[in-house]
Amino acid sequence: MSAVKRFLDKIMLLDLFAGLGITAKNMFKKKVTVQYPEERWEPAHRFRGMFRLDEDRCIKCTICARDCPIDIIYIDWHQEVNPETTKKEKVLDRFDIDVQRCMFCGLCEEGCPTEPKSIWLTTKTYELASYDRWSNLYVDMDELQEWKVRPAYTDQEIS
Amino acid sequence: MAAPEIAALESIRQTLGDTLFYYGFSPLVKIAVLLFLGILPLITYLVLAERKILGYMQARVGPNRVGPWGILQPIADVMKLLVKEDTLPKQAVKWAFILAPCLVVGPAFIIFSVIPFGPVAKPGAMSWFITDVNTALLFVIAMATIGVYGLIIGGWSSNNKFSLMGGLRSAAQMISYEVPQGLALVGPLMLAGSMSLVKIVEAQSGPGKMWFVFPQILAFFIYFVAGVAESNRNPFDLPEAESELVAGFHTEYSGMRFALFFLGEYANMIVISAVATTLFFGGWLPPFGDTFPVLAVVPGPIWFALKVFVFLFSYIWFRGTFPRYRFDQLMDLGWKWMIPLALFNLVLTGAIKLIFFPHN
Amino acid sequence: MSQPSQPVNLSFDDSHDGLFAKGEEMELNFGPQHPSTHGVLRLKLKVDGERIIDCYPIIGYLHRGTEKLFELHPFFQNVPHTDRMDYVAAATNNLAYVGAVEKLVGLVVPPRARYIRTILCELQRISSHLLWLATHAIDIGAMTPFFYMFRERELILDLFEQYCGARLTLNCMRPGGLPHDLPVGWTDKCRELVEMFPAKFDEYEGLLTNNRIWKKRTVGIGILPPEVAIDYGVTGPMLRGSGIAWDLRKAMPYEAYGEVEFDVPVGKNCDTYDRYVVRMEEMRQANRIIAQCLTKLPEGPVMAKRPRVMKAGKDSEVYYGIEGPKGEIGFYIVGDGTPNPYRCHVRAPSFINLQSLPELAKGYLLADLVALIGTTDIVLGEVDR
Amino acid sequence: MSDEQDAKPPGEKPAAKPKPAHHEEDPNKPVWEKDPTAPEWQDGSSDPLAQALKEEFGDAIESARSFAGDLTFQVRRDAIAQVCASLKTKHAFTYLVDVCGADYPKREPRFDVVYHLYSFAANRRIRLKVMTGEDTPVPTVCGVWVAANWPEREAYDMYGVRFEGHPDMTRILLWEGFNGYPLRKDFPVEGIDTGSAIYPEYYEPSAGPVAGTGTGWKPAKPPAEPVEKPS
Repeated sequence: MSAVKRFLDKIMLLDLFAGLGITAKNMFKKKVTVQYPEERWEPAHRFRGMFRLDEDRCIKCTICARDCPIDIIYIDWHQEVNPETTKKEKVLDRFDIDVQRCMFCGLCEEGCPTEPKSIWLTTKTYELASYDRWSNLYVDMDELQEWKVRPAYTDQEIS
Repeated sequence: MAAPEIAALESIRQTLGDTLFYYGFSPLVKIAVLLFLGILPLITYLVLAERKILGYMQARVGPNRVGPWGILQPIADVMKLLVKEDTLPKQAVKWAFILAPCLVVGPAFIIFSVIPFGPVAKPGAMSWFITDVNTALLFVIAMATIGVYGLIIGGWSSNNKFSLMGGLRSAAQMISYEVPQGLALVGPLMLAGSMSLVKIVEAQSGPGKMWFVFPQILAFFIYFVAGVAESNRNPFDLPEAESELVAGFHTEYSGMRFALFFLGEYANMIVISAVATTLFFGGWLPPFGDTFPVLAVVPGPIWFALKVFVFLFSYIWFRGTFPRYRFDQLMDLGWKWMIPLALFNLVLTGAIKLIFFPHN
Repeated sequence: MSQPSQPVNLSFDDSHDGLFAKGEEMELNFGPQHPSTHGVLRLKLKVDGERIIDCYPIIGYLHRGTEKLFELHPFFQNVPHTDRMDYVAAATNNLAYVGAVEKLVGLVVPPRARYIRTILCELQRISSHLLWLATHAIDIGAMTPFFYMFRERELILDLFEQYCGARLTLNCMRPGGLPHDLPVGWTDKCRELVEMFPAKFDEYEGLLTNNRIWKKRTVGIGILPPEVAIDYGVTGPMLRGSGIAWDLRKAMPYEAYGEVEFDVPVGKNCDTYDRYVVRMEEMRQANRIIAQCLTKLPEGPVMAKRPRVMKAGKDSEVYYGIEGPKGEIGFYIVGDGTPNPYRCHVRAPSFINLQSLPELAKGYLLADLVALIGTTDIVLGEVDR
Repeated sequence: MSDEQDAKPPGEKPAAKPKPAHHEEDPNKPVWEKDPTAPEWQDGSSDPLAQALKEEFGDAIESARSFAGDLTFQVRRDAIAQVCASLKTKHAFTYLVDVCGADYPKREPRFDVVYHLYSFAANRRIRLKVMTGEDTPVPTVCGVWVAANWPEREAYDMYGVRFEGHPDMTRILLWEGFNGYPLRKDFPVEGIDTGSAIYPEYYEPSAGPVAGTGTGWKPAKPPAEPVEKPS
């Protein structure tokens, strides 16, 4: 019986029609395409996007720079006396991140001892494409702090 | 539907005289109209339709950026292909390399000259076909065969091993599938008793007649499968087989020459669909014979187009669903299944016709 | 374990002898830039028409010296580097590496971390197998499965993103545990996915498993008898496709695998189709494991107590292997008392499995070669490291 | 969206913050909250396998130790192929997991070749180690397991350890003509000048791309000044 059924299946091309049925059914299913510039995909809360730095919280311990597997965080600081509190304080001279080579592993954020973190990657930014690597993907202290969402390029920006 | 009976045409006929009008002016006008208003837009939009349909089958939306719903996409594609650099490999055999795309496109277009898109005209008007040859079926087979030479020559002249393999595969495919295709066409031929495509369509209408797909379901099946193979479409797209042979015979082609191959492939699809419609699905005839006279209100050419579209859709559907055969399996299928089945069908049809309708 | 429903003609060579008369041999360079070499694999082929007489893989186009990199960084900094070896299965790479470090240092992982690791690894296995099947199918010419599988793979990647913030290069494990606990609501989403998957697997199988063209292209192609498979050291679905029910998850249970139930599917005919069936079944089993882990998921910490700077003992060495989606992925780590590994060697399953490709491919046709590259399931990032 | 950007980072505290250290360990504490205890080398010569091998090969088995449960045999270089053959045929170690090299430049001979074997029957993994120098080839085990072919080539490629009797002793990941063996400890991380070694027709000897000039994986030192940005 099963042999007959198998033979009939073979003759009737049921296997092929089953496949055709699946593709036909999928024609009417919901499409998953995200129409990118108009619709944007919203990253998860923990998304490791672009860096942000909070200079006030930073205690200049340079653990993030040491924890970075590819050494792209460059920190210089000096000590100076705060005129208000007359206490010695560490002041950042330089906090640069060379995002060109960054692999967004998040170890810098994980190593940061302050609570909440002074450097973190959860900026939900993924539009980091740029026309010039050095000017756009080498971010310094000010840029790290004032980082807003880097807007997707518009027609005006290209021209 | 009545053929275009326009007063202007009548006056032209009177000016030119019957001979010049029917054998000179009228075919030229039809060719021009068919080519530039019919086939070429159809092909370009077939590409779009294919991408759209495949997209919808594959959980995405297909091209939708150029114009609303992407309807200007084909124009952008054509522009791109026209302005792209047309590379000519240094070690290619130049004349053959240039000739090959023409050999693919030309015959595919020529076949349209014998396909009846609509009924024969009443006297004094243009018919819905360019010409009605009484050996049209042979003509179709002969022309379809030439197209394959383009692939072989293109594959060979590129001086690329992958191209050569693609060319050889298409040669093997042609040899394996021309035969069952030809044999399958003999079935309707026997039923109609004529090689003229117009006569074959007419033989499917009238009381007690039916579309040849019903008595000739086997022949139709063989013809269509062989046709898919002939036009190098999935699951028989071995000569291109992008995952195996990079791009097969047109690996080295670019720009407009590549576009010609592309054009040829889609023209072939339309040809196969049109011939299948003509031979098996009653050409321009409305479905259900005379049972529903209301269907006859729709003009014949529209019925023809609808049927062709159904075939084209199934082409695309196959592409969206099936894996690819291996070339020896493809030839197995051709020689071990299709040809015996086609021969069997032939004998059966002949015997039935001889025994039951000896005078038909 | 389902079996192919029709008997297989094992004597491929004999049945086609007449068709392929001996002709002139030709050398064909297949790759490194070729649509179906899955990266930058280059094969020097000797072909007779389309029949492959000899096949010599040339690799190294993606060599990045990962093992040298490992030696330069402290243990915990190396985890992101492991992501980049088998970049479609980062979680299992992470686990193999951190497992080796834990074995070296003597860390014990809390139970919640063990369960979460198991869930992550099995999700990764499904996503890796989905990617494998997608590319395998597109190699054989079926275009649509690719998109369906990517559709579902995206959902898994979304889960990864919600967990650790990255979709592909996860960096989601640390020696001693996990960097984060699961976010709120993650388990519900994961459970939804797990409930959805069986229907999706059926859909894929509907497109391929019984399809006669798919069967023609895979049944009886690339036969790797069990003894040859062992001799070549192939592991993972390749080995199980050859009928050897060996799975490190069963043989040497790690993480939570000892506490969940699952079956090890094996093939019978040692061919490409069997390996396909094995991998399909493995996805179902992975789904089953995830469901069990979600039910059993204990509460508690996800990170063991560990020193800030982890140092291996002087003159210590371990080998730790786990069952990755592609086979046994193992790390051989030598410690010398410093925070860096002195030597870190990766036993890359793709590298070892690829070695058997010439054996598989000999005598088959060029069209089969792409199916065979697909069935070995290589990732060149891991082959070349 | 920008509001979220400016918000404080989500407070994802690691669930398991190490508790403040106590002077005395609480015995009821779960094992993962105690300090890790690193495994130690143990003598493995009492293992039946070690005894059997010792009996068969005598001095060729220089030592049998175990670390973290892995039995490790130090095998004399010239005997490795026979030991492997015996392990495969008599002790059912049918699966060669891996072969790799290791470099100890301070030691003489400086290289180790490490073999990992697995037995399906005993569900057991063991390790064999062979010491070798740059000029002393190691007998290949390709004849025992075909699987050894590529890993041995890799060891040759990375360390310059030669394998005697290997069917195809060529470089595998790097190209023929690469100058040096990159996993040796004395190989510079930033790379070497490979210009003339690879393209003698283009470069004079010792000319060509210079190592560590920014094309390597890491600049020799961080940019001294913050990069000037075009405004």
